Amino acid sequence: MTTTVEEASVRSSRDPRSRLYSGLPRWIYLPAVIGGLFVALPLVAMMLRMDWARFGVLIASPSSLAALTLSLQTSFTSMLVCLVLGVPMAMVLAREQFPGQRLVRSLVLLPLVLPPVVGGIALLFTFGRHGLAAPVMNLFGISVAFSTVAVVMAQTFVALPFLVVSLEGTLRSVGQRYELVAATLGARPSTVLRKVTLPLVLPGLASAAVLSFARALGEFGATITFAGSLQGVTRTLPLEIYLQSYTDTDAAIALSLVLMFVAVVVTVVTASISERSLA
Amino acid sequence: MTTTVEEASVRSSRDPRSRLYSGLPRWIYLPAVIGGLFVALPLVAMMLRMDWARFGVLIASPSSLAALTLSLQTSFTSMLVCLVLGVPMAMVLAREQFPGQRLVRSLVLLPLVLPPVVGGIALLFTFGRHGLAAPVMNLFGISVAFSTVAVVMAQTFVALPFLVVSLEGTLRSVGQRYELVAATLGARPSTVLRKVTLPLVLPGLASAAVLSFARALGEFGATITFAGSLQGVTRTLPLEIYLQSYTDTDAAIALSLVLMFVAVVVTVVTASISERSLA
Amino acid sequence: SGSATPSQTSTLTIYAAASMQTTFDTLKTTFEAEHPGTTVMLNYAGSQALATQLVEGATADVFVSANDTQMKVVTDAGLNAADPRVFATNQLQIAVPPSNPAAISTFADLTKPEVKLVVCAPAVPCGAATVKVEKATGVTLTPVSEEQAVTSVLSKVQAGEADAGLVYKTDVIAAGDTVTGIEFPESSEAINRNPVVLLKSAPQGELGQAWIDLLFSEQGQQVFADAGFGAAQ
Amino acid sequence: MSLAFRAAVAERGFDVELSLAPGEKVAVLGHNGAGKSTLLNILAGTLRPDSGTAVLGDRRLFDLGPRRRHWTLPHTRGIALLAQDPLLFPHLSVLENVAFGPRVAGTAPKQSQVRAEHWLDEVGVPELATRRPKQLSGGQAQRVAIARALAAEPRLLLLDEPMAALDVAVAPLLRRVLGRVLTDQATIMVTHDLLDALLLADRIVVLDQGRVAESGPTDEVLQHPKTRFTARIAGLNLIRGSFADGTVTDGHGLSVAGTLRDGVTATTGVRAAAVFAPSAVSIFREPPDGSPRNNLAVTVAELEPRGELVRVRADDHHGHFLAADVTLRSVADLDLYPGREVTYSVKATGVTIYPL
Amino acid sequence: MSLAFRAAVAERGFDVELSLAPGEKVAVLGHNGAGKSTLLNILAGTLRPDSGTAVLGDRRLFDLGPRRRHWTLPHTRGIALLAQDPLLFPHLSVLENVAFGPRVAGTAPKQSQVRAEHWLDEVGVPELATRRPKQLSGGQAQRVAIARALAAEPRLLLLDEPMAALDVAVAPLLRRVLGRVLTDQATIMVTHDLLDALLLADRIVVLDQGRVAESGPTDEVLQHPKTRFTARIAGLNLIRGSFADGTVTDGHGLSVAGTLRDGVTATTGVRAAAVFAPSAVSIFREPPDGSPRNNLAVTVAELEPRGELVRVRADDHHGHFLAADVTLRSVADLDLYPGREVTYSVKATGVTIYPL
Ligand SMILES: Nc1ncnc2c1ncn2[C@@H]1O[C@H](COP(=O)(O)OP(=O)(O)OP(=O)(O)O)[C@@H](O)[C@H]1O
Ligand SMILES: Nc1ncnc2c1ncn2[C@@H]1O[C@H](COP(=O)(O)OP(=O)(O)OP(=O)(O)O)[C@@H](O)[C@H]1O
Ligand SMILES: [Mg+2]
Ligand SMILES: [Mg+2]
Repeated sequence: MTTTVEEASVRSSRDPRSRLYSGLPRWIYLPAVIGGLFVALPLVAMMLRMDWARFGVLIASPSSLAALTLSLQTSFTSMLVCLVLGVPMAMVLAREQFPGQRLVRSLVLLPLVLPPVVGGIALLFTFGRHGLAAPVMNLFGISVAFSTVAVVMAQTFVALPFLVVSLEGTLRSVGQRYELVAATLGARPSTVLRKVTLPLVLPGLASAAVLSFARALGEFGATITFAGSLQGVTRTLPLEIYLQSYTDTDAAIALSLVLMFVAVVVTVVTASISERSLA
Repeated sequence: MTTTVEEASVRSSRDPRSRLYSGLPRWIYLPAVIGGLFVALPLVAMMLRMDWARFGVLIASPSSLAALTLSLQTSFTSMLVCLVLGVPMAMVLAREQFPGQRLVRSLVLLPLVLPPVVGGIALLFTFGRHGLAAPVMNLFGISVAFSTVAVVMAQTFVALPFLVVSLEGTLRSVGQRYELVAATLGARPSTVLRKVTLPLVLPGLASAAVLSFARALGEFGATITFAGSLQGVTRTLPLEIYLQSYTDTDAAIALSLVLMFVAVVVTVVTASISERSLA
Repeated sequence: SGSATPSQTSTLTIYAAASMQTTFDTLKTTFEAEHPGTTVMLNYAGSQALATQLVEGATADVFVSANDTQMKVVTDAGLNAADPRVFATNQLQIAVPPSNPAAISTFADLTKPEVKLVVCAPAVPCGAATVKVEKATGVTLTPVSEEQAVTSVLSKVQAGEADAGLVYKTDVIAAGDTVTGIEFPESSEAINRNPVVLLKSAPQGELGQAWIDLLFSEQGQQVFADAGFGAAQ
Repeated sequence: MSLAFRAAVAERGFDVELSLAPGEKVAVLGHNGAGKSTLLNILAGTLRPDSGTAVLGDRRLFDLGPRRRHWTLPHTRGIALLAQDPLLFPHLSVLENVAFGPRVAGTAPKQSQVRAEHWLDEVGVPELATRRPKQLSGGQAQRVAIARALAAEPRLLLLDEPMAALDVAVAPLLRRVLGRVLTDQATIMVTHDLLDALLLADRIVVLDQGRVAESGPTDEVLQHPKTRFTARIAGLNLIRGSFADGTVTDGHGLSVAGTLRDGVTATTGVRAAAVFAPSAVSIFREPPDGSPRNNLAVTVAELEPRGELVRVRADDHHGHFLAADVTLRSVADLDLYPGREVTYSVKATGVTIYPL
Repeated sequence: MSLAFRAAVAERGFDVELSLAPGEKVAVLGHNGAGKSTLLNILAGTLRPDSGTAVLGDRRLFDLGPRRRHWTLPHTRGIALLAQDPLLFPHLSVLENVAFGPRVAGTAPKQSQVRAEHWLDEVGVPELATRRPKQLSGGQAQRVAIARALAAEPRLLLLDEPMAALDVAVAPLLRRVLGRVLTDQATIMVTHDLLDALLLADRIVVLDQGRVAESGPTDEVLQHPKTRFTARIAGLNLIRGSFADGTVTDGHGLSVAGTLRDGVTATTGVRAAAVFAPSAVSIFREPPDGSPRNNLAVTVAELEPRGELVRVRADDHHGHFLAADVTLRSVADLDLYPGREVTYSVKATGVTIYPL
């Protein structure tokens, strides 16, 4: 009797989509579920700890609202800056071959692994009043430290790699064939970029942008170090959460949940949009 | 005379590899280089600020060495845990279709965008002494608070999404065809996994593992919140850097450079290995 | 120029240690009422982060540190317009969860082996104070964690993760009923001083001085006393 | 190893019933999308049908239906599947690839290697043992894939167009290898190629739109197809109708005169098929005045070059598309193009008639 | 628009010289890897050769060499390239795809649309204008791609196997469309298909291993190939040697008797080619005793099915691989397989001889 093996394997057959053989050993679901719980449980725990009766009051305080507004504004701006700088970077990395390309790519990745506080210090060393770029910036009378611009810079610094890495992958997998056809039809490179390349990678571009938006939204360490924490100017939601945690843990949790909620909504919505347009 | 356009376009022709038309408009290099500088300059600034004469002394202090050792140990362990949990998660996400898959995937991504401090709070709420999982953990007499285990958990929490996301992509692009062939040759699912799937995705697996290692290495916020900070037990390199920055900025910079160096070496080496084995 | 001319709007920028948040938010309201047209911008962060920012060229009128060490960083850089003055002091307290599971009542209780104690790392002000107390009393503490910030100590006590933590009295009061504070006489061995200074490059020097004056006024001192601070020196 | 098979996949409009005698080799023919690969995948266990049963030898492969949920996993079936792409494991050497089946079946390393060497020898490439798959040409890789499938000692071997991706120069050699090594191997081979069927299969099954259109011994099906679809696959023109006086007349009044197949007789009114090869057709611009008894007015529909010949398909306005083979030169001389009206002329001796 | 072209790519062993008279349509033939696509890509500007020059009409396309670095970008050349895959922009409608060329050239939207509609009409699919590319069949998509290329009004149109990916049923229709729309269009078309060359091209260029192997008017090249390579592409057997007494004898002593091509004369000792079609060859197991003057002992090398016929290639032990076409049935009856010794028999009247 081989019934045991066979019966077990048909378990998932109630789902009509699973008519194709997945070939996964059954034990693999154990670590997969443990891993899933390990990530999901903490989020559940936070929700359970929340005093939902006070939720509305907590997130509606003037300082919370100011932080939320600032966060959405700066994250959105950072996303735009990431697009402006990151799309060309991804295109050059994906379409050109040059010596040291691998090193450049791994340098671009570095902010992913740098503790954000160190990133903030590095930004101060560069764009601060006595920083590396100070002579140039003074020449033009630009001073960014401790302004909303500094917040955007800090967020861009940590979010840019997300955009570049994921967009480069998309560009490579889409390939260059349509671009070549457009060129032989007489389209100059800028036209090809605008009318062919960008429309083609739109779904990938959207999800890369969202990833960078979400990362900017959660940015804390680099912001507090480089931009400081002034209500309405540089105090974004993560900084507000940090400050609130001194006095009112509930408020901090409430704001964290808001942050998570925004992140999940944005990623799920974009994922479903880009899946649809790929289908 | 159309010489201007033509001459300019041949500029890069000295590189023999660039005989294929890349089709990039020339202006695109401007934002790309600005973006690259934006990421690279802060790193350069940090190096310039470094008092290299003291470098050796600074990174060789007992507390620095203890932190470095601990960081390497815990990051390596976290990488292993990420592999054990993340490979199955990636396989299930890549090979199975189930309702709510998109939501699960975006939940797994959440630690990417959550401020790590919030992640640390969430971990406390879950695995802390009075956390959600406490009843179960007490039953087995497990207590993780203030231990090296807690560091590994915090690092795993933030690093796991990196591994899952990038490995899922690799698994999807490799496809299932070899696995099906192996099954029709009589290999049971576990054998297929061990002898076919894993060897096939090895380059992708390696770079996913490295990414999670690097992310674990840089982890700060969740560690300090969930695990605390005790020399030799829970005080990893980023925590030591933060602490040093109170008293000795030079030491903090020196340690940051060490951290960056480890991250760059690990990523570049893995990238070149996996490129070679793909070629 | 700014403060004397009520018709103009002006902004006073204060870099203040995060531990000042509650008191300064109260004083901000008072100050803005007394100086119509003036907005007080409060940049709260760790004293050390603020000091770094100032040294790296940030522009502010007043710097308020949680301790002398970080004030020294600023004065050593020559950024001060006058000598710093201490407007409030602070003392350590033992913070325990409301249920006080380890039944702590004295400083010596903290050395009991089953007590999970968290303190601040010696590099941060509250940790330095802790070391001073240890030295003075000859008691050696064996904490399970030396945190980087007061908040980290508090959040671990609040979560019940630690049985006791050593933090400032003001932090205990700010945390409300989520922790219980236990005074101990040995804390007088390490009084922490909160200095304030007007900065040389202050765009609003007069307003800044007015803020400093407010800190030392009777009204200001009452606010600090309510929050658990000791009097100015 | 006999096979009894019935399965339906509603989504793909697939519903096939099939049975094989022990050791029989079957060629499955059919248009693109006819369901050939679907059939093989269901047998191999990589696709689960909505309903059906299959028994191979003494073992039930699946039994699915209302309340019946018996389904065995691919690796327990003893059925190997080899497709167009050899899919050699790129991380293993050729020898390790061939030894894969024995190894995962638990055979000792040494013995597995011996068996792998034996099969590499059988397919004629013993010298490739130490190579990596990417160092092989397409034909070499496909031979190794055959060796690998056979080394697993499958009870049933499934071949899905094993030669479709190969150079025309390599296919004949591989066909010969298959002819030799498959002697005692129960096999189902999907092919688009008549020659495969003719040389390698005992039986032909023709699928059309997910159904079995025709099935029988190879020679019989190819020489005397019963459906127009099969005739087209066999490269023949077929007209079905009722027999009368050496002529088959279809429902639209189209008559074709021919000669009765050797050894058969037909009575007037019986259903019969008239079959003729494209090479038996001559094309004229105007109806000719000569001996051929069959002159059909047709409209050229398409021209398909085949080497030096061009196959002309034309609509006879009675629902048939009739093929004729002419030389490249004639296409130019007759100025043939789709839409042109011409006459197909076939001698009665070129038409075979047999009852259905 | 005349073209003068010379380019070399060392890495690919490519070194080709080519010139075209104004308005000429050229078919480029050659084996896989012969360099056909390389030629087109250099012309289109997507690949830069190591050295070479090209002038199209009055414009220099490139001039590369020691110290010479003149290179124009693809979009400035007025050369459109259409490959096997139609590559319609998936985010644009059919009409927008066709209007792409005029639009990027600066034509007004309204006018571009009119021009796009005109070309959709020309290729016979005006009704598809509003569709998305993924709603098209392969043949429809390829027609739209042709319309798109022509709407760009290229000075030179490059076609890289435009019909290779199409169903056999669709190719003839597309060939007809091309025949109509390319009337006044300078074109270079890569093809594997003799019929394309015959119907669409004025001239044939045969590439072999990155070099021009032969070039000339279509009929001349196909009927009287000068190289064995071209003969094989034209589907003919070719033996070169010296002429004597109605016979061509090659360097190894192989003699083939034949008839001189109409209107040519040959003197003894002149270099000549003897050409015969595979269909002129009969195969025997034993040397026959009959009228055919040429009986060649050969060893079967490979069998390649082509419809009902099988092309047999055999080694004559004098360095030639000679093709013969026989029926499927004969393959089985004669038991032909690679390695078998047989005799090829060709009547002298089936062999054409002409001086080289
Ligand atoms: N993965 C799939 N999902 C849904 N339908 C499919 C899938 N694969 C094939 N089909 C459909 O099932 C039917 C049979 O396809 P199948 O691949 O079995 O045909 P085939 O005879 O092998 O064709 P070919 O000669 O092109 O290989 C076709 O209508 C096809 O469109
Ligand atoms: N991207 C490339 N890099 C290097 N060599 C290449 C590349 N593409 C083709 N080649 C080589 O250049 C030579 C000519 O290739 P090309 O693609 O031009 O041949 P082709 O005549 O178009 O063949 P096919 O009929 O297969 O399309 C071949 O030897 C090929 O291996
Ligand atoms: Mg198929
Ligand atoms: Mg090609």
